Amino acid sequence: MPHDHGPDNSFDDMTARVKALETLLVEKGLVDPAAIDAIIETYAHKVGPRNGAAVVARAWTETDFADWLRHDATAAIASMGFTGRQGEHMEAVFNGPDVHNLVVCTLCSCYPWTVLGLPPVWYKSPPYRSRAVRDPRGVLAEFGVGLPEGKPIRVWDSTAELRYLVVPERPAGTEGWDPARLADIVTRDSMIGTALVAAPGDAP
Amino acid sequence: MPHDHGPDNSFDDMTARVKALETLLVEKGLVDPAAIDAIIETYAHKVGPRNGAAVVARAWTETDFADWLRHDATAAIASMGFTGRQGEHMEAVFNGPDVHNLVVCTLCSCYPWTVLGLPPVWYKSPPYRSRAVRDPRGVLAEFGVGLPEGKPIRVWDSTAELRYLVVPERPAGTEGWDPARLADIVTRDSMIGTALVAAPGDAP
Amino acid sequence: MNGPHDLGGRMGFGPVVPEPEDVIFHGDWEARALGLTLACGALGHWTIDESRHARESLPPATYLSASYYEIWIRALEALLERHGEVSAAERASGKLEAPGLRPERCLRPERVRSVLAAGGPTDRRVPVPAAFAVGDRVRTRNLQPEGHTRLPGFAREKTGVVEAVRGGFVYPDTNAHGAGEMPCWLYTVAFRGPDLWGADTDPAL
Amino acid sequence: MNGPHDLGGRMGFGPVVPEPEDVIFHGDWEARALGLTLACGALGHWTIDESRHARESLPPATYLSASYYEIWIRALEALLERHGEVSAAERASGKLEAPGLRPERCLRPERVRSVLAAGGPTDRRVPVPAAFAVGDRVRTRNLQPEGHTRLPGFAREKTGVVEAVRGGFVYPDTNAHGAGEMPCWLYTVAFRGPDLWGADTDPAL
Repeated sequence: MPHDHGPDNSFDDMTARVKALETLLVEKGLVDPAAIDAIIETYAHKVGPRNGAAVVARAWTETDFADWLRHDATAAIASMGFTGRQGEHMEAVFNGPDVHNLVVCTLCSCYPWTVLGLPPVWYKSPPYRSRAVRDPRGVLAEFGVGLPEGKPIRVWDSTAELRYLVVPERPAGTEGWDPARLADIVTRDSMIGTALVAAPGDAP
Repeated sequence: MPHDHGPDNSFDDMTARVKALETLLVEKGLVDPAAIDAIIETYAHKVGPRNGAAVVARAWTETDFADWLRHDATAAIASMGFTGRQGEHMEAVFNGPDVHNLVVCTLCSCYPWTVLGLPPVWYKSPPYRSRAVRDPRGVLAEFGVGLPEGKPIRVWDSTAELRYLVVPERPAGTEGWDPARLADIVTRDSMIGTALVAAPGDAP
Repeated sequence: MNGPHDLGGRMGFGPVVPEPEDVIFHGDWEARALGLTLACGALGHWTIDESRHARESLPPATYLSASYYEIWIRALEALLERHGEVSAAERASGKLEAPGLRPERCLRPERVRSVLAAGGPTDRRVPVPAAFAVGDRVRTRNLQPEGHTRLPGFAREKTGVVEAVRGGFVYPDTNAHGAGEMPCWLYTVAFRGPDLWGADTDPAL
Repeated sequence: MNGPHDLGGRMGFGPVVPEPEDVIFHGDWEARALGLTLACGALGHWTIDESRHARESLPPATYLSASYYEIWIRALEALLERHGEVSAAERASGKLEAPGLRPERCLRPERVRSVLAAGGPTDRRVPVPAAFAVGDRVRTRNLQPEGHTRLPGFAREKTGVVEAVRGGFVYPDTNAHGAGEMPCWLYTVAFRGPDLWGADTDPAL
């Protein structure tokens, strides 16, 4: 029987294709493989959503920092050492009783690397990019998130060089927690807006 | 080296896929292979653009018929015996010094089968469907047709169950020709609007 | 629906490739695909509107990489499955698991000529008068249903002029979904190129 | 351009498939693709806007069936070819036909940290005052250029309210085509869901 293809190129095709290109570039002296290793190391182990979780936890525990984050996210986040590529211009959007924020890039894959690392596959894929702006409730349902009926949703489409960090609502039951403990419960998805931060003891 | 794929399924895949479906349908008593043969025979040999060419040639030579065609194309065309599927509701659009008409179906492949037969591949394909409505001059250039600058173009998008037949301009140098001879120079593409009818002696 | 089929004004597909008039099929499977699609239509399970919607509902990457007869066949498989005639399991195994539901409607060769010549007219009586007349300026609505519609995206929320009042016709938006023919007045509306495509557009369009 | 990348509001792509937070790469080639793309960017042949346009200019069927790192690699091949660094013949044969043009700009491992930490800010001074203020109602233009633009199709010719004035920024529409940065005022504009998607839309959007 005929079969349905998935993505056009198989895994092995892409492995060969990328290797061939890297080999040419190295032979031409345009790329240093050790620099590629260093880039990978950076985003595999150093720059990731734990950065953003630290920002959120601090905003939850320090009113002054939260205000700063609200009014100049670029500077407030830079003060914690999180600067650089795809985080040059930051905006923090705060969830609250009256609004839920959701971030998407309909046109490509813009994402706040400095605080969240590399975007997950779904963030860059047509299902999310097409529906987040038109049917955010339906998308949230696929992440297991049900918002109260009629709760306003604001969707931020990252079409300019401004990157958005969602500051989720702090769950009840975390009174007195220190920032490190709070950061542990802040998920990547909650900072994109596709998850809420679960109260301690809730099922994940 | 990795290779670029063309269409998702190769020729052989589709041959197998269609054969498998036909076999199931025949075994279920839902399809008679001889009826399929008869359908193919109809559109391979009986219903095609020579029908439309006969309509155009008659419109060029009989003023009364041209008027009828202009005001009730469905009836005028039916009077010549060309009726049926994908030609139930017809409109004839006449090219002239002040307007060039072009037909497209941006949403699928609607086409006047009764007078033109089955649509060519390009008519059903994304390049034509996407550009005919926005850049008809660019499309015409790819067919080797250059219209005078500023000549108005009307593009007919077949989104309803109304099918359009373009009546091209009769070329100079064909005075006195009988309808059969005229029909011979009327091409399929000229009745879609992607060609002009060449004057006798012009390069095709 | 805002599907892959709504191609008017989209970009990036490259040049049009003309083809000689005498090329009708590219291989026997295309001819069989045509015949199968028409023969199955005669079973009466679906309308032309439902079959169009089945085609535009294919995954966009499939729709845009497939030839049109491949689109037809994939949609035909979906329609036959939806209406209980051929299951996915039967397609996968090639083995019958249930008999056909409507063998009595099987199109016989001797009826092909009359069925094709009759076609399927879609004009209907509408019990209310037409809302617009030739020459009226009208504005299209912002219709973006999940289901079938014949309003192309490029002509949404645009102002044009009624050029002809065609009479009553089946309304595809309902008919495609088994919700009845709901006949409506059909108008031909002419739009100016710059109104559709922006100020930079060829003013002769 | 009205390309395959302009996905906001399109339909037919199926459900979103969530993924755990600790999945970063799906195979080593994705990691190498990331590194190669960033390392080649350091050669300075193109701007981020040009690279985005190279991605959205892939054939639509390819764009919609490829994973995002595959999109990156295909666009990177196109950019390297356009700027004379790696030809299609070299990619096909795997054999060098010419030396690299800018080996002196090759990104060295010791510079990776500082280059990534510095990023590429795109705020610029604009010599004219802002045309709009917070709270102004504005209407977007009907921009459908063949080239790059960051106005999504769904927000074209729509009315919204200026929510923030961000300052001057590089204008991608020119910068993507080597036509200069032409800094412009950047605004955040809020649109209501029903204004974008039609009257049937969730009014809380």
